[in-house]
Amino acid sequence: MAKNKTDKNWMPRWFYQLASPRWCYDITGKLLPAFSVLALLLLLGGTVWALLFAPADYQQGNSFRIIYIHVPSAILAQSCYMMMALAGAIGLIWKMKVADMVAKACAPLGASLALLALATGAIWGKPTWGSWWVWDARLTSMLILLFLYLGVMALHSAIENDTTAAQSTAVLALVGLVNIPIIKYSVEWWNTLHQPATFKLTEKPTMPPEMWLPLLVMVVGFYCFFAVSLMLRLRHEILRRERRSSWVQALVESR
Amino acid sequence: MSEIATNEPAKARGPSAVGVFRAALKRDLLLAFRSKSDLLNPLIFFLMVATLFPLGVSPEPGFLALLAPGLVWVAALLATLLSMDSLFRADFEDGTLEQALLSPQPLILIVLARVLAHWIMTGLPLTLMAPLLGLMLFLPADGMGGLMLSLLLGTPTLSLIGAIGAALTVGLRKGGVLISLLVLPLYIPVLIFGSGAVQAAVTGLPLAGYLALLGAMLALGVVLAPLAIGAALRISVSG
Amino acid sequence: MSEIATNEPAKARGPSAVGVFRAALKRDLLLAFRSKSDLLNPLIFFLMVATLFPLGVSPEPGFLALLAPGLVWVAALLATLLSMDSLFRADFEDGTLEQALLSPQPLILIVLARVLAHWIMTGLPLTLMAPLLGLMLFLPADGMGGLMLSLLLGTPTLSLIGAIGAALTVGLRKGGVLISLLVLPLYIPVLIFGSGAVQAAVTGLPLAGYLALLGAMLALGVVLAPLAIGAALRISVSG
Amino acid sequence: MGSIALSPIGESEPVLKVENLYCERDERVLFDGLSFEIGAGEVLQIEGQNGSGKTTLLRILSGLSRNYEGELYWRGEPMDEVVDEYRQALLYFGHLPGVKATLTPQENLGWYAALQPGTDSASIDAALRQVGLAGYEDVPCHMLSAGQHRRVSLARLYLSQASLWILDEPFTAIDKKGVAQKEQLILRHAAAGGTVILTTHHELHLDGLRRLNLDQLAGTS
Amino acid sequence: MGSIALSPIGESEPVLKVENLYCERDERVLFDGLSFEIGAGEVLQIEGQNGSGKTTLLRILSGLSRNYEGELYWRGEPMDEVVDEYRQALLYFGHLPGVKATLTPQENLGWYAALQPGTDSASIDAALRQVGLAGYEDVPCHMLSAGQHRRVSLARLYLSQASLWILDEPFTAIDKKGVAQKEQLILRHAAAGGTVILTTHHELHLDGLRRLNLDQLAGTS
Amino acid sequence: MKFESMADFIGMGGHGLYVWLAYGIALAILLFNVVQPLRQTRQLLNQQARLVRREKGLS
Ligand code: HEM
Ligand SMILES: Nc1ncnc2c1ncn2[C@@H]1O[C@H](COP(=O)(O)OP(=O)(O)OP(=O)(O)O)[C@@H](O)[C@H]1O
Ligand SMILES: Nc1ncnc2c1ncn2[C@@H]1O[C@H](COP(=O)(O)OP(=O)(O)OP(=O)(O)O)[C@@H](O)[C@H]1O
Ligand SMILES: [Mg+2]
Ligand SMILES: [Mg+2]
Repeated sequence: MAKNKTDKNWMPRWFYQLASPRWCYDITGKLLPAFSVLALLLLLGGTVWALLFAPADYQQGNSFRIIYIHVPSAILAQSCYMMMALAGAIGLIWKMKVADMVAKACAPLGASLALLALATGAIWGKPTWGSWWVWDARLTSMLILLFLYLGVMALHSAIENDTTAAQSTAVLALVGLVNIPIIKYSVEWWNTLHQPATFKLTEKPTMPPEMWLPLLVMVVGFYCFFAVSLMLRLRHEILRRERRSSWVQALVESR
Repeated sequence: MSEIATNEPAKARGPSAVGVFRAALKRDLLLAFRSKSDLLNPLIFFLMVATLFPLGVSPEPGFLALLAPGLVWVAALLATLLSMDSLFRADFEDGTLEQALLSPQPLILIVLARVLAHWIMTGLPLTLMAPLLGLMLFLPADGMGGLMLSLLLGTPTLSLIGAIGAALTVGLRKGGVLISLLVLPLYIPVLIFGSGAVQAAVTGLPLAGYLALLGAMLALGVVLAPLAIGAALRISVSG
Repeated sequence: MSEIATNEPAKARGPSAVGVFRAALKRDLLLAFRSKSDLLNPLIFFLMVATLFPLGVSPEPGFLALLAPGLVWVAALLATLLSMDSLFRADFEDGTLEQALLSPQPLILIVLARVLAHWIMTGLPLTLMAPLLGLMLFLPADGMGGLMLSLLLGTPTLSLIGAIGAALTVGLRKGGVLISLLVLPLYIPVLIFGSGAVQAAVTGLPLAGYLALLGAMLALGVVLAPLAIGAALRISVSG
Repeated sequence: MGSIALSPIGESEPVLKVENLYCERDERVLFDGLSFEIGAGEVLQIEGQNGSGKTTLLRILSGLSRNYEGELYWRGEPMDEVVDEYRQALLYFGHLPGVKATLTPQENLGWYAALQPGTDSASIDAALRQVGLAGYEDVPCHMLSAGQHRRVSLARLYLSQASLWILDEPFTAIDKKGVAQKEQLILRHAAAGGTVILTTHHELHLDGLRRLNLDQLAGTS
Repeated sequence: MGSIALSPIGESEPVLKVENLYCERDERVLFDGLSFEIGAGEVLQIEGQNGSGKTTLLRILSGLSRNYEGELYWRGEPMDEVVDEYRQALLYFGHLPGVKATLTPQENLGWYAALQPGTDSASIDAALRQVGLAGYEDVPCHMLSAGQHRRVSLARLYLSQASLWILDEPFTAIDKKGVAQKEQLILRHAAAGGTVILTTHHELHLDGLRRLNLDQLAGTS
Repeated sequence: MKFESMADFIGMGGHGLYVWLAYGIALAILLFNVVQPLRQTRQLLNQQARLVRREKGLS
């Protein structure tokens, strides 16, 4: 049933290979251990550094240590959306199944990271601002990003046919991508109009290196973790969709 | 009625694009007028909001006046959102959508006509009724102009974005809520700039910036949304 | 699933009333769970209102706290009202309503089960989610108890009254607006006493009186509404 | 076909009696002074071209529509007084299949069994097998083909204990084998003392079928 | 019937060519390696029992469904490259009639004429007369009977200039006279060089009809 | 090392609840993102194996 259209030979070879679920399954199987070890080391090291050795903030005290998960998760949640939309577009244009699967795998991952950013932000807000939630620009736009993810996931689960679901969500993700800068811009503007400037997050505190170095480690660690989780989800999705192909059957029987 | 039947010169192939757009618009408006309630939909919803809030929240003019700019915009947004689910559903269920997709006429035009008809039936009456609502909620008179202008520029964008959600969910058994979830995050910029414009008008600040932004979003929507809607419709029907 | 199939002992005629009620309730809940979005409906609508108002009106906690008691109730009312149109429509369009009307089983029970299922899918989650909404809108903690109690007593009445409107309009091509018109006047007492109870709770006044009134309306509704709904359904289908 | 012969007309006492029925729709008289009766063991086909009023008549007979003048009797009693009994004895199959798209065939029939006391709900799977839906018991009905969808509703014929069947174009979308099978079922039902009133545009292969043509009755055309 | 004979098979160059079509739904393979071609002047009936995949195949041929693998050619060109031409030449009549219930038959056909460039919109009333809806031109379609409702959609056959007709159970709910008339129409269309692909569970009285049975093709059952 | 004692470390200068809550949630969410796909994959493979066994048993 798998038919590789051979008339599009202007595409580089790796593009075809990438388009083959089986090749993808194999290559991710080889990459996974390396990324897992890297992610584990970076996250563990970063956490120890962040909790034990980084200095406390002179104003916020030790609650400042939340930054080491808050900022990486917030950054990741945003880049994950880009990746999802990009993969969706590739799937839509070149009918590449693996890209569809990557896009599908991105959604729950991104949503959980957005949730993490929101949760850590809310927790951080309590000691610093005295309230779990305020209608601040950054917070609101992260909430909206979470809604965008939830929309993509809901649409995916509502459509039974895999191809249709992938195409529909790709359209939605692309529309959302156009909107993300608009949302960010509008929310920030709205906030500066209504909100007293006390809660402003935009100015970068001039941090000493012993504060931002562990942050850098954590961010890189989060990216590695992101790769690991994405590959795990992707592999599951590949197996699910190809479950009746001979190579998966062989894999099942060889267990 | 019979205009629909005759506005297409027999065998003409070349310049029929405008003809199809006009025929589609006429048909959609006719459909809306036939089920008269569609016409009243936003009107009723608007009036409902205007009566329920004083009853449920507080009848005090000062408080309502503070509430009014945002409330009118939220009501407009909800009214549009709630009418969105039925945008393509009836056509999907009786097979007319299939026929439109199989037609050699450009789908974008048909889709654009549908969205325009939707706006004429919801956004436009909303805009025209807004002063009444403003009055009932004690919106200062200075805000009326800003209110109407912002709605005039903002509601078409709402219709366009909403239509994308409607097209994506038309093939599903229950689209109602899903649409809200898909579309709401995209509506928020319109809401913010729209209510911002009214607030600026009330407080006497310049509102040209807001209106320019609303206009820019509308322009972007008119260009991009029909493409997304058309693609989504084909995907939904093919599934 | 197979419970539905087997909960009716073969040939039993006498005590099947309870059996039918249970079977109907199970079927309706199953239908709602199948189209999962129905489950999320009030949740999404509630969250939408809770995010839109701060964005559209004002993010200031003090202002939102004043708004909260009424806003939650208005949102509950609108959520119920908007879900009402579909209560019998799907059954009407696929012929299952016909079959229910032709059954020798008491229609009142089937109808009551349907309303109960509707409440379980909308009113109950609304009630359970109300504290979250209250939190997002900075409702004082004292008001939470009153909010939940008043919603618990008030939302079933909303479902019962709304079902009458749904039954009356089910045969019509477009019922959406008509329902709102028919039902809204009957909803207003519930809204007034409901939001009154919350306001009383916030300000520390006794709220037993409000709750008693809400309870009385509910009792009246449970007794009378099913009769009206059944009669309305027979009329709508026979037309 | 038709190995079982229907009992001859008029032999049995009338089960359903229609007297002087008058109905108009949208200003057009569909039938005026329509009278007939049908007994146990009889099969009556209502004939007529599209729009002649077959569906309208069947909906009146089933008690769904009240848009008529005239009298209906069920086993000699005026219909209004024995509605409950009548509903117990009736199986109505209309243009709309009465099948929920999100439920499975099994669940759909389960609900039907709950509605009709006396229905043997244990035989649902057997009924589904009879209509050729074995293997589809657990598939949501919106995933079925047009004919399969209607077969779910037709399975009620195998389940039901009702004596009077009113069937409005039961063979729509059903393939030839299915139609032949349903014809046998109708014959068996009549042979067992049941009564069937049906409309269809298919050629029926039934012995002893009574026909009532509405085209000749219509006041205007 | 059938005074006009169809042109013999294979004489004309293929209009529509299907190569190696594969389709599965819900884990069941409906057809695999399905190849056939059809030329001008031919009538092809897709046969098969309920659920065998007739509708699925017709929706793929019409371009509505993309759930397949394999190649389609229209007049020798891959379908994807000539979609516009193909749509111009196609009349698709599906399970859903594509008739708006609140519009009148006239308005419904008016919209169809606007969608299909080349359709002669002046002849709408004539087409409605042909399908026996004279006098109903101005009645909202929800007031029509089941058969009349489908006749509104069938009137497109009289209006259209399309050369390829894809008809999915066009005779559902149509009375016998109507079916005979539509059969004549199909023969005439083929004789004039048109092509017809149809499914139906009715017995067809057409000379030179080609048949394709899907039951024999299905991989599993 | 910025902390003098274990209790000091747990207490985080009065912000212990917040810091540990945040890190706890982070751990939970990260673990979830690893465990969930792994479990799904295992379930899928088991299910397929069962299918294969059933088919073999039938034939
Ligand atoms: C629910 C609440 C919160 C949310 C959703 C949130 C969201 C975000 C986002 C989206 C970023 C941007 C990450 C990037 O792209 O660089 C960020 C950065 C940051 N947040 Fe939060 N935040 C929240 C609460 C807080 C609180 C309470 C504080 C501390 C007072 C805080 C301090 C910071 C800091 C210092 C940064 C880094 C600033 C920068 O790199 O630009 N956040 N947050
Ligand atoms: N939306 C759907 N999703 C999944 N499977 C479907 C869907 N629609 C149909 N099927 C399945 O595809 C198969 C073929 O359906 P199709 O509608 O093509 O049959 P058909 O030959 O037209 O039957 P009929 O004579 O009843 O119209 C059926 O077995 C059905 O269960
Ligand atoms: N809802 C309605 N309102 C008004 N008139 C109607 C309505 N439904 C049907 N009619 C009219 O009543 C007449 C009879 O319709 P009916 O549905 O009984 O016909 P039928 O004999 O069942 O036809 P078919 O063979 O097409 O099913 C038709 O002329 C139709 O126009
Ligand atoms: Mg009929
Ligand atoms: Mg079919």
